Amino acid sequence: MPLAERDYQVRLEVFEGPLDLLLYLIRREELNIYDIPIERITAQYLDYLDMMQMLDLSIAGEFLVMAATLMMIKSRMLLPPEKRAATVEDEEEADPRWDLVRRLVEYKKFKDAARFLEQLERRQSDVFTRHEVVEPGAEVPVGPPTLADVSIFDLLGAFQAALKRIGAHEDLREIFAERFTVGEKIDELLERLREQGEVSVTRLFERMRSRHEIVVTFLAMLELIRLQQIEAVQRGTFGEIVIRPTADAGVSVGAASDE
Amino acid sequence: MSEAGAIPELKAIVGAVLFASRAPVTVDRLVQVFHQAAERIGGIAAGFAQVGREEVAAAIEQVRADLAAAGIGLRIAEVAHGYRLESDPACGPWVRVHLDRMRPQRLSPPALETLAIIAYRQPVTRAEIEAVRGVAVDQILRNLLDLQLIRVTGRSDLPGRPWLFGTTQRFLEHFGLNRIEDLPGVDELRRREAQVAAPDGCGAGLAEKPPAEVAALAAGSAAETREAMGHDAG
Amino acid sequence: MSEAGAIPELKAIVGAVLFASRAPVTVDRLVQVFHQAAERIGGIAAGFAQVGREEVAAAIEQVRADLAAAGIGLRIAEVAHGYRLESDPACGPWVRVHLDRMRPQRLSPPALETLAIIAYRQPVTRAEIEAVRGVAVDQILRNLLDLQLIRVTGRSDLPGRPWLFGTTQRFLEHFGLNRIEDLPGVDELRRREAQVAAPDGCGAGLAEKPPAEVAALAAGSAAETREAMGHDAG
Repeated sequence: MPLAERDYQVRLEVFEGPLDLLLYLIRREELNIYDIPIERITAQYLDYLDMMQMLDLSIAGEFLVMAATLMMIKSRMLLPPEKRAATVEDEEEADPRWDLVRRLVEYKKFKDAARFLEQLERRQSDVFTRHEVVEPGAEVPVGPPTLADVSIFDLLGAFQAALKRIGAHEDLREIFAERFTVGEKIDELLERLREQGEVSVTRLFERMRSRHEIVVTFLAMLELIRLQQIEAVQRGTFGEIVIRPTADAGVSVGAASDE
Repeated sequence: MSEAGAIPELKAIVGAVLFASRAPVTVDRLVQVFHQAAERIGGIAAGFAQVGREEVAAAIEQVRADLAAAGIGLRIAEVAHGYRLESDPACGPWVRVHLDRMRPQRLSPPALETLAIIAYRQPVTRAEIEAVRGVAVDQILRNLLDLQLIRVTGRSDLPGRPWLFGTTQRFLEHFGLNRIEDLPGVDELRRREAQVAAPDGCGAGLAEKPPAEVAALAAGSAAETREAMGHDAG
Repeated sequence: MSEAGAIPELKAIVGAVLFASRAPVTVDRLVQVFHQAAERIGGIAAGFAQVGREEVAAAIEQVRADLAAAGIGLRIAEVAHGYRLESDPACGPWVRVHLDRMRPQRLSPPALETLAIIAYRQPVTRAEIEAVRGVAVDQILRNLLDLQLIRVTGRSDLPGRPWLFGTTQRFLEHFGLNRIEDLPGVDELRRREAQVAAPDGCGAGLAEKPPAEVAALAAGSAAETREAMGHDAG
């Protein structure tokens, strides 16, 4: 379901991959990584893929490859174990999920290692050396555009919940009555954040009466995150997601960086 | 303090060199500085021609102790195989206000993951990183190269002779690590063949058994630092 | 020393800010930092909301006295209506020996040629460079990457998607160029290189007509060295 009219092209490069999405779903559903209910996870995975395609996010081809892999595993799971074992030489490989599990477990270890690096980085961000300000590269932006502490999948989760809610009682008349543009929503969001400081994403979507408005608002939000005007933070695992202006948003560039 | 021309103490020279240095300084380098200065300059510098590693190490410890006792917001840290004079993290919020840098510069989670893979698996090719992450890392590698957190260390013997990546000195400095071995679970994560033998063997990852360091960080300074920075207030 | 999260003393904050600051800091600026931090950050920073000029001035004096007593080669100087943390001039000779190593090394002729090809053809692949030079440039590229004179700028669409190389900010600094468009011929690069390597050697080829940038570079690096070493440099 592509967006009919595109007034504003949002180009959010997604640096997370299919393995991130699977780990996110496994964590959210509190599943055992060694015994993934493949049917359920595949359905959810495809839901997310649909959402990302609808939003026209630049998703990598790897997402589609993974979708095919999941469906293949699903079909092989339907075979009785004896038959499966016959097709594979190694007994241990009999479970069609095993290869995927191995990749997920390995990747998860590095995700944990990355969290350790993040803790170190956080600690170091309060440490200054004398040449800090004159180091070459001080002006270099810090890596790819970041979603701060929240992954794209957390945001999509909130988006999905909002769509589900509206699905139940969408007033068709409203859809035709109101047209929003991403540009307008960007202004509106910024204005609201100026007044309130921060806004819960759930609350933000709550007031909306149409699918169209939710989609456009979500795109506006992604764009502002990409431009590093706002950041999304989450209170605890799967806690409430709030958006707020970044600390240095709107600060004039070129202001004295040191005395 | 001493006038120019007076003979400074070993400790004072060590402190001054650490202060003026851009990168962390090793004991060996300091010994070398004393010897080179004695040779090239002579005069008062010749008095330190015989200085050895033990004396230099002791002087660093003295500077460290003196700074701690003085409580003037400075400290000596062991970083990237050397010693670095740096500001006390407790004073970070004010320094940041002064430098007008309210938001601490931080890497995105995908960048940190890529960096973790490189740190543990180095030297590693782009294809190996992508095999682990399951997604292209071109753009991220480019950014990390720009930030000088990683570098090309050579080329693999594999077909196409792909570049090999490794972490840099600046990586260690950025994360305040002394050596790459200080990363937790280095042995376990280093190579694929060594692990993932059986499902129950895989479970013993970092998440289940956090090294003391991780636990300490998570429980203590990280949370407090975050609070101190007003991370939630902004 | 205090852990992150603990409330630091006024004196420690003053010391840390002076240390991290590039230019001299005035008492008024320090007072402003305390007030801004209290306002923007709150929390523990709010405790210093009432700090005034007298307290800050007293804290600076304490830092000065502590440093003098410790004898660790550092001191507080009053410069340009402000205060600056600097190294003891008596330690200047050793600091100078240490910083000497930081001076850019001269590049070999093959490295200069490779660099010139990259500078003019960027973005350029290794294969293209080798086609021009007629010889493998692996090792040279690695060295140039290490020296941060070139960087990987992306990947080509050619088969095998080879890396593309380009020059860096440091390349411009090294050769005293303002923009890549100011690039002279290879011979000119060579002369500039000689100038960089021997700043006080009255640059051989540049004597006829020294470009303003090169002169500025020479003056700049001298000033930087002087700053790092305290007063008795130069």
